[in-house]
Amino acid sequence: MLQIRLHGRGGQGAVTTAEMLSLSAFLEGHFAQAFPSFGSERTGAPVVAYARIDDQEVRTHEPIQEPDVVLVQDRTLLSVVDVFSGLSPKGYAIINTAEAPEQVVPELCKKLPKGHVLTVPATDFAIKAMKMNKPGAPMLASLAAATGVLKLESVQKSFQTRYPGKVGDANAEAAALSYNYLKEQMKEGK
Amino acid sequence: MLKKSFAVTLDPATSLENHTGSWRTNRPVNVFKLPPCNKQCPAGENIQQWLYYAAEGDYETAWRLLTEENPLPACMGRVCYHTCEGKCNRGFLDESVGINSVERFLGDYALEHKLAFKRPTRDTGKKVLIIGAGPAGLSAAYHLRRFGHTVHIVEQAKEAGGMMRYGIPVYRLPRNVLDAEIKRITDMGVTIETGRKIEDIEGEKKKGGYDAVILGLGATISSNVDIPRGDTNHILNALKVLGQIETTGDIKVARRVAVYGGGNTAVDVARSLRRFGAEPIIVYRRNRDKMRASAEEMDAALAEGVQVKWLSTITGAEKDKLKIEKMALDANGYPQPTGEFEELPADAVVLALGQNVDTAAIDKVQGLKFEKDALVVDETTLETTVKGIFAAGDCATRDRTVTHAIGMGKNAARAVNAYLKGSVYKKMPKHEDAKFEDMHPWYYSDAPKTVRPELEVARRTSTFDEVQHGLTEENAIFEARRCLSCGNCMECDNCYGVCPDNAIVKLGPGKGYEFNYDYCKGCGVCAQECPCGHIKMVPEKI
Amino acid sequence: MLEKIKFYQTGSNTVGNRLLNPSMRAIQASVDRPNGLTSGHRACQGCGEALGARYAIDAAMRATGGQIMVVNATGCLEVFSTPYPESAWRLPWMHSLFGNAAAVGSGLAAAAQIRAQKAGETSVPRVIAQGGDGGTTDIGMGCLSGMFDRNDDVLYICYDNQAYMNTGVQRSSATPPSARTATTMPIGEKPGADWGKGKDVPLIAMAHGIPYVATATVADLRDLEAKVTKAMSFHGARYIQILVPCPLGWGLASNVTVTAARLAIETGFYPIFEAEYGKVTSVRKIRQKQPVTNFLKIQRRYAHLLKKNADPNTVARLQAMCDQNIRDFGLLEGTDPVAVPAAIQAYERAETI
Amino acid sequence: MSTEQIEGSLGVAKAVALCHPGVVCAYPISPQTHIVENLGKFVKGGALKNCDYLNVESEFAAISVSIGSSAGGLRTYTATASQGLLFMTEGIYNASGLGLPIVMTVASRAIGGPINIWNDHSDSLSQRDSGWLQLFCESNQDALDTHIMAFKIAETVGLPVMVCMDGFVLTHAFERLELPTQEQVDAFLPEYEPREYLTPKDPVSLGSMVGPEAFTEVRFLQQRKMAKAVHVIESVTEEYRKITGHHSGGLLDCYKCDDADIKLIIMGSTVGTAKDEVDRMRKAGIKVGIISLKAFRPFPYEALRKAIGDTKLVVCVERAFSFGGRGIICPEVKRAMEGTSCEVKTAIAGLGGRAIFGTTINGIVKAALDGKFKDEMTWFDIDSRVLNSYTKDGEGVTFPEGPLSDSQLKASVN
Repeated sequence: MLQIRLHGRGGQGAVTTAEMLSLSAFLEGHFAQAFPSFGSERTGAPVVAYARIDDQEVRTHEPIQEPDVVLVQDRTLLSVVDVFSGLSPKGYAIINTAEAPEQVVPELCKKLPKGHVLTVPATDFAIKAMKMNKPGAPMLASLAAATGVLKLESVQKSFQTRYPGKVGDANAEAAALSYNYLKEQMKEGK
Repeated sequence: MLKKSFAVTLDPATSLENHTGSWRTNRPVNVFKLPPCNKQCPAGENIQQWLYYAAEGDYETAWRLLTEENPLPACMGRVCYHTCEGKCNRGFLDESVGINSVERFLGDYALEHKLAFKRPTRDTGKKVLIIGAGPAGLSAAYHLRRFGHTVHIVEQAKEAGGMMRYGIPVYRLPRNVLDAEIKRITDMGVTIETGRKIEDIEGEKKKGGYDAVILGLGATISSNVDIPRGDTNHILNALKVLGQIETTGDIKVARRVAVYGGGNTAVDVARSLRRFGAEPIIVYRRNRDKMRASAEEMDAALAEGVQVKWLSTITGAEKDKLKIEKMALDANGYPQPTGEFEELPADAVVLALGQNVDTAAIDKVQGLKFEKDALVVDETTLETTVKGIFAAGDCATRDRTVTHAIGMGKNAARAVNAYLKGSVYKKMPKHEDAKFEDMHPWYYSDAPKTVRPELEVARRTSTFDEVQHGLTEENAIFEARRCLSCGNCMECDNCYGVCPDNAIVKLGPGKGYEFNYDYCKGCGVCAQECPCGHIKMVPEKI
Repeated sequence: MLEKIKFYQTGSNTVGNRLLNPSMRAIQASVDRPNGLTSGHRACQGCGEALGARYAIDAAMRATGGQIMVVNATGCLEVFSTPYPESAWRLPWMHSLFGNAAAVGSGLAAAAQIRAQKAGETSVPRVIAQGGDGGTTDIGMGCLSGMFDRNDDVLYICYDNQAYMNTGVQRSSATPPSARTATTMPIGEKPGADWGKGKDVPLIAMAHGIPYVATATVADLRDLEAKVTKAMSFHGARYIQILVPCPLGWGLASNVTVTAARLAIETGFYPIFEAEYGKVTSVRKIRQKQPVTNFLKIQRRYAHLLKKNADPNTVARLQAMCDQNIRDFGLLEGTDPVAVPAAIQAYERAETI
Repeated sequence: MSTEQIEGSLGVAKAVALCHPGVVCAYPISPQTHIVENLGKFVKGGALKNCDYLNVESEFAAISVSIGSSAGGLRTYTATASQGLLFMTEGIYNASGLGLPIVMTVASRAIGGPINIWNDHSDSLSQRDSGWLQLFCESNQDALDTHIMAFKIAETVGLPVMVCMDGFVLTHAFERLELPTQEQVDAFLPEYEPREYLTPKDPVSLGSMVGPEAFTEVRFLQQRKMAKAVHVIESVTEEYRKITGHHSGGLLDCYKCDDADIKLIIMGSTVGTAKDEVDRMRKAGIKVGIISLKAFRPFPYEALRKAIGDTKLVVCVERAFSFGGRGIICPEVKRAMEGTSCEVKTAIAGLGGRAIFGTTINGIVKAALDGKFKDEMTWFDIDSRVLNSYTKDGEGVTFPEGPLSDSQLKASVN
């Protein structure tokens, strides 16, 4: 079972990202689960969402304390929330930023295996493709690129299923930008 | 079918099992009260009841109910002084109901539609002699005939009608109306023999084989008073004047005529003379308040130009003037001489000071008591002091109006009927009075203003001037609908509607209502909201 | 509203009036009237509510050919009409709670509509929700307002007897000032119900802009029936408030229920009017104007106002309240209502603060 | 049968829509909102035909409208939670008293104050005596299926049903759900034929006042319906499982109970979390089983007694309790086990949204096996630091690190 924790701010679609994550996994024939940390937070406040992917029925409903992957949709959270709490020593962290991981989370880079801390300018891709700060699709695409647990096509299809038409296509485009960016980065071995 | 859950779901109208009548400590009952008009009517007419049908436009039924009591509605609708209207409870609301005008309308309606009285279904074989074909005699004859008796009237005058013909001016009672209503009585089989004066009452009874006699002699002799006078001044009596007008259709007395008296006859004379161009002035000892004449008649007379000299007695008469003494009313309302005198220009005087009974025939009957200008009669049976001889009308009362005479005639007929059957006539006990306080006047609509003035005119024309038309049907029905139905049901459905327990059963048109004591809780809303005061709450017996 | 009737002895003031053509007589005059609320119910002697309910329901049944279903709030009417094992109703009727009749009515109306729709029936039974003033103006206000808001096809009838009679005469927001109730006793410096309090629910209903609002009393049957009939000609939320005097609560002799209601009209104490889409469209004029004391003096709930040592100002204040109604609603012949009548005691509120 | 990855609320909404309710009526309260929002969308968009969706002004109105429409002969659905359920309370009791087969989702949530929007069972269990059937769901698939079964159970028994699903934890979770086809549902759930309803065609008076002369009998008959409901739940579940192949519903469900030394009795979404933990504990040699209690009302005394069998230790993991009393499930279980030597305890956990982790379950089981459940009721996952921050300064009372037993609580006030 793969457990993913998403951190974001209200209004950025973290919960939707988790949902799309589970949908992408579902489309690939996995069992998946996504749920928000249920709060009464309003726009702008830090929010957390969870997702699980497994090859059998996901029965547990506990919040994820020891994630395999942490997705940070907004780097400004790094100084406010202990986003990497409980992160598996073999886990992954993907942060939405244009800066290099070593510059953003040097400590973490030391803890995790090489290449497990990634940064991606997801917001830039989102704004480029959608004119909106909804970094969910590029973030999931980067997860796909980084871990291979999902295919880019599944991520794209999940958004296109949920938002048929222009919005879905724009998300798919942003996802592709992010996916290709990260693949490129990984090729370069950065 | 629904699967109803126990107790929570109930079938409709199951409450009918619950007889809430057991809650009652007072029960409503229908009371039948005597309306003031009926109570007042000297002819005993059931006015309210015939108005009820007239209000519905069922004139024939109304007329038939009316003529249960009074066979001369067209005449009465013209000449009755309708004291009933003075007692009408509607007077407390706005103005009393124009009963008389509706009566006239019904009478005229019957004439126009040639409605006839029903002949008796069987003859009793009993014979009754009636002396006098005035209103009392005609009324008695009619009622006796209805009972199936054979009736013969002997009248001394040339024609039947009595005072209706020889005392009441034609402008108040056209003779064709009178003739028609008399004919309707004779059509029932009553025979009238005119122009014969009976001198020997008992002999006539024996000779004719009559089982009973009713005296309807009237009061045919004008009262006289001694006025010192010069040779040339005319002093006439009222009956003579009116009689001459009736028989010749004309009279010439003088230009300036003083009519002396304060009764209806004085007014009739004055108004009649006015119609022949005279300038009559009524001289009366007392004032308007004390005047016996009908106020409406008096109003009409004044409107027509008749003058009045109040509080005056004539103490002397000369060729062209009268000597008048002024009077003053004492504490009891009686006129007292003041010693002040004045002169009144007048060419003639007509005495209208009342009438007396012609006692010539009466005096000959052994034991027939006559006191204070009237035959002594039993109050209920109107039987005189001689067995088998009854009396009605002016000869047996001081209350000398046509209406009264008609009522007495009816009573005498009933008493005679009882007498012929070997029993004694008893009057039915009367219902309690229908008082205005017992009613709920809010419910009665106001008469629309647009119709009202029309009605006023109509009401006046009905009693005043024959030259004018009577009530139109519209006005008659309107007037009838003004009746409050005091003390008796008019089927307004109020009780049926306002009962919170649906405990009143409506029986259908003409049948009224019934209390369903199974459910009536005795709240009394029906009694409170009955416009007529027809429902009374009485304590339940414990 | 009513056809102008020529002079017919009692005109349309009585229930039947045999002189009128049957079609012009009240529904209550008919021998085959529905009697929706029938005999054997356990209302007090002279109950105004029992009377008002039968009047209104019968009129609605007549208007719809019997296609009426009723939801009843808790209260006297409910208690006295359906104690197990006997129901006094002849039509489909239900009782749920005290404060929810309007909402249950909404649900029932929706059910009737959908059932008819599914069955392909064109005739849809109509719904009346009804309750006393407590169940309407107080505890039921939320549901009532919600039903108005949604413009659900429900006629709500409030039988207003101006206090909680079922529980023993406590004050409601429909209790008039100075009236004695068990919770506003005629003692102390300000005896009876407070001034400057209370709700004018007909005006509140009008403010919802619903198709039809009317007031009526048991003293003018023809007016009441015409209003119910008219209400049934509209679809959407409708509100009729009927003054139903309560012998127990008002301290009336059991026989003067209708008379008391009549005096409430004739004094201007209870303005009778109708409104469509928030605007007053007609007013029942006073026939014979009377001073408010004539209304007060037959009720023990006001006895303290007419005692020897009573403050005469209170009666004057009540008279002023009536006069205000008369002016605002144009209750006298030849006068017109103002555009927005003031809510009951609006002026008093300014003074009592 | 279609399989979708959707939010639990949407799954329930789709399940309800498959049942073709005539009226859906609700008032917004978290975490129930997504269900009715979706139903509103189905009605407005025409996907759900012959259905009226009413936006009402309160939960009190929502239950009242539901009472009206159910009494009017329509299949009726509503949903609420927490304060909303309490605001409905008067109508809740009324609906069952009138025997109206309304189906209502309770997206279980704590009751304030202090106001708390998160999941526990204090709202639904507050309605324990309301005369409604109360069915708890352990997963969204269970919730979806239970709603469909609920209509059939309600209409067969003539009582309303509360389908209790944990707020947020289930309602807001996206999971793989299998939806039966319309044909399957139609075969399972026929067109609604009301037992009694208001119609001018057969006028009745519904909701009479019943006095002392018959009230006990009315109640007895209502209790009899509950007794019948035990059988109906079983038979309806069996039928539904046969048609869909889903393993949902039932009075209760056992997980690895056969050889268990200790059994946990759990209601709701915690069951799934506990199952994973049980698997882990089993690997460690601890023989623990789970009884997922699905029907709380009617309470399946016999089925439970059978499910517990001769196990000597039972812990009820309870997400609500009775103030001044103890657990709410525990005494019922004790009744079921009366006359046996089975020990039944309560572990209080997961109040007001405090998450129940696998570790929580693990701790409960170990504490039980270690004989640490001295009292009937023990507070698990309680944070002594938070308590002490209040009681230490004020009263000089400090609590040791949790769990805290009932006797510790009592001792602290002596």
